[in-house]
Amino acid sequence: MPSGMAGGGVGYVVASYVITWVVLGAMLMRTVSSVRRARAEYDQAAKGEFRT
Amino acid sequence: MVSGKAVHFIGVLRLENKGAIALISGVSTSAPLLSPDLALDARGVARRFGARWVLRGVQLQVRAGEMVGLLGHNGCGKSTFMRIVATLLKASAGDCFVYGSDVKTAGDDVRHHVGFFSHVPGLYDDLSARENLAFAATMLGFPSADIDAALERVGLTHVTHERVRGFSAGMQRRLSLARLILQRSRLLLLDEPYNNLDVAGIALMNAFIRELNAAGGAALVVLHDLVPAAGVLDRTVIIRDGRVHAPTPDDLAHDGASPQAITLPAGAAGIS
Amino acid sequence: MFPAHPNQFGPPKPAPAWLGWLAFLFFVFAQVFSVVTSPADAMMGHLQKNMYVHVPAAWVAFGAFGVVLVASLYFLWRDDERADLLAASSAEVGSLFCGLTLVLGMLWGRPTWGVWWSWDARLTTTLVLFLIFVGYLALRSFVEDPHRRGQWSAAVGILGAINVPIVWMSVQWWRTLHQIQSNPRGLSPVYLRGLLLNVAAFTLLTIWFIWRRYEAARYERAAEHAAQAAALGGYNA
Amino acid sequence: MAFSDDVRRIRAIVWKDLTTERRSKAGFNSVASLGVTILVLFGLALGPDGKALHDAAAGALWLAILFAGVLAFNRSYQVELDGGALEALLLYPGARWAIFAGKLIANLIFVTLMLVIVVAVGIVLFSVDVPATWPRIVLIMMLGVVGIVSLGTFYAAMSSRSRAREVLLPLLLYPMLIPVLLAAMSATKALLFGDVMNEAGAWMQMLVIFDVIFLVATFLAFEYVIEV
Repeated sequence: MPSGMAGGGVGYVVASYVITWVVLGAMLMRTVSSVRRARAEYDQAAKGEFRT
Repeated sequence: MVSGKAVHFIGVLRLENKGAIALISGVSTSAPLLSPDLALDARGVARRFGARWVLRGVQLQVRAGEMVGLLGHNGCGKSTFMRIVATLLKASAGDCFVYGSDVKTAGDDVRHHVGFFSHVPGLYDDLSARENLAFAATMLGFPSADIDAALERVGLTHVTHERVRGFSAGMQRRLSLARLILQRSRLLLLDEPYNNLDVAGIALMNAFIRELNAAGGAALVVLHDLVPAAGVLDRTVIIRDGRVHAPTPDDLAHDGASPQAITLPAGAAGIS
Repeated sequence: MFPAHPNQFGPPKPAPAWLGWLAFLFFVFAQVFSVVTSPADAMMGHLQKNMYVHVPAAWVAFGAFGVVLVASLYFLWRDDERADLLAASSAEVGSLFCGLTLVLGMLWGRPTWGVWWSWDARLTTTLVLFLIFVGYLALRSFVEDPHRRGQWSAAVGILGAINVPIVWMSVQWWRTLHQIQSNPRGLSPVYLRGLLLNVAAFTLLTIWFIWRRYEAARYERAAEHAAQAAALGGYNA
Repeated sequence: MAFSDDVRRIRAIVWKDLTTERRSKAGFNSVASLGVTILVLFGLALGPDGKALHDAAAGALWLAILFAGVLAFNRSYQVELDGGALEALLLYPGARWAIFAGKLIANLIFVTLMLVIVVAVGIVLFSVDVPATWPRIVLIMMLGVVGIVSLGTFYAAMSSRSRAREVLLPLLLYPMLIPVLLAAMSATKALLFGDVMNEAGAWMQMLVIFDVIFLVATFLAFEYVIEV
């Protein structure tokens, strides 16, 4: 392995975790909001069905 | 839908390849059992494009030997329905049978029966008239078909070896008709067959349809104008709001045809 | 309900709320536990901790692609639109984790090998997999007709999945024949506990993500079907 | 009986595709010129150093074939889409795989002809010494072309009928072709340098595996992408 790593590389580790958490957090928001939106859309359409 | 009025549920149950048995539940079951005598049997065929429902449950039966005209406004789904029957498009819902073969599951059998005359010519511009027909004959499985006779019949003998690229729209229609003549199908699906045809071409088309009729074939003909089809059709139906209806005299007047041009059997709605 | 068509379905069963909470709490626990308990590695120092996010991300990415494969095959077999929606949801989540894996791999490779990228079999295969996913999702967005979209993307998904082992094999050969640097060494069993915990946490999270994405897709389709039922309502009445 | 019908259909499609292609000469000429142009561009990029050019010859050659080939694949369906010929083609009875086989063979012939031109130009431009093992190179080229054309013909069936066909085909096709390109490039390169590490055989094996798997897969899957 090139270049001594002991002690070094903490920045890279922090970056890995930050990126992971940010990506997963964004996915969480996106997923939850898409379910909510689709659900609302469905409820609307289902109501429409009863009207006819 | 949730109310207690007529709810139709037509499913088809396949029992160990012994053929399809129609299972009909609900009220007013006027639909007949699946019969191979029916050239075309459409049961609740529906099709949507995106959110728009073009067909909303087409019920239409065409018996062998019957010539049926199909009217309707632009965009009412006539061509869509034809394409579904011809296996070019899948229905979003409903079932459709051609001589007892399901268009969904037995497409190849259906294609053996169906001759589709589309409003696009479906020819190769860089092949000559004869080459186009020879290709079609091979693909249809009639490699020894009499191509020259077909060309002569549609009046294209003088351009047999010319490329289709230089043909007028009417000549291309005639060439497509020659291909249909080679095919000799049992169910003709003609999508506005008279477009671009001159008077002689219309006569040619009608003679072909009658000939096929005499041989026991059926036809479904999409029309805007009933006049050219005078004396050819047994009955006419109209697609309105995505469903098939019997046309009112008003409809026929709107479509620019005299009601006398066709015969209207009593109760000529889709369901016979 | 109106039509006798296999692709008619109502709203989905929602993913249980406890599953979401469990997945996230377990994920937080696994991350904290593994970071706190694992000592600095003799060779790699704290860099070793990259493993707790990188390896699980790669694992769930490949797992999600496996789901795409199975769902696509099932769709072509049974023509069940729900399988198509499941494949699409898995592809989305899988491509997310696949991209994450690549970034995390770079963050590991840079301090370890001195380069952001190496044409190592794993990295290259993951990259190709990611590109295939991108193509899959692009195809889905370019095709409107649901049935056509389902069939086309199922074919692309299946062929893409078949290709993964072949890509792996070819890159492996290419690498060994050209004697580029060797694989990163095997991971010490001391860290296995943390790794397994995180793999489990990521898996749980992925299941929940796919489930919710699938749920959203089902609602969208159910809304369309409800509109269909309304449109076809009094047919032949 | 049914099979001989299919063979007849395949022959008809091959004949039809090649005849239309031959008559609109512009098609082949422009695709082949594009292949040559790409080689020239590679020459300029890797530039004037003879050794660098020589080293990169195999890679440049295959990429030129790939980039130019993609145009051929979309073209082969464009003929069908003009004037609705695809509709007519789909309405003929018979197995769908026959359509794929016909298009595949026509594209194979088309790309092989293009390959001959591109290789001839490449030998000149990249000062390649043709080694004594050239029959093996020819074999590898054929194997590589089969891989590229089978997947290209398959994916073009979708992309040519979708929006954004120009971008969709490369986006789908290129990642899939990485193994076949890697194998073909490596084998060609190894043979050009006398195959000192004895690796060409392994790459050839890879090409055969790839070709067999994807020929089977595309034949099976074609039915699903050509209809609807």
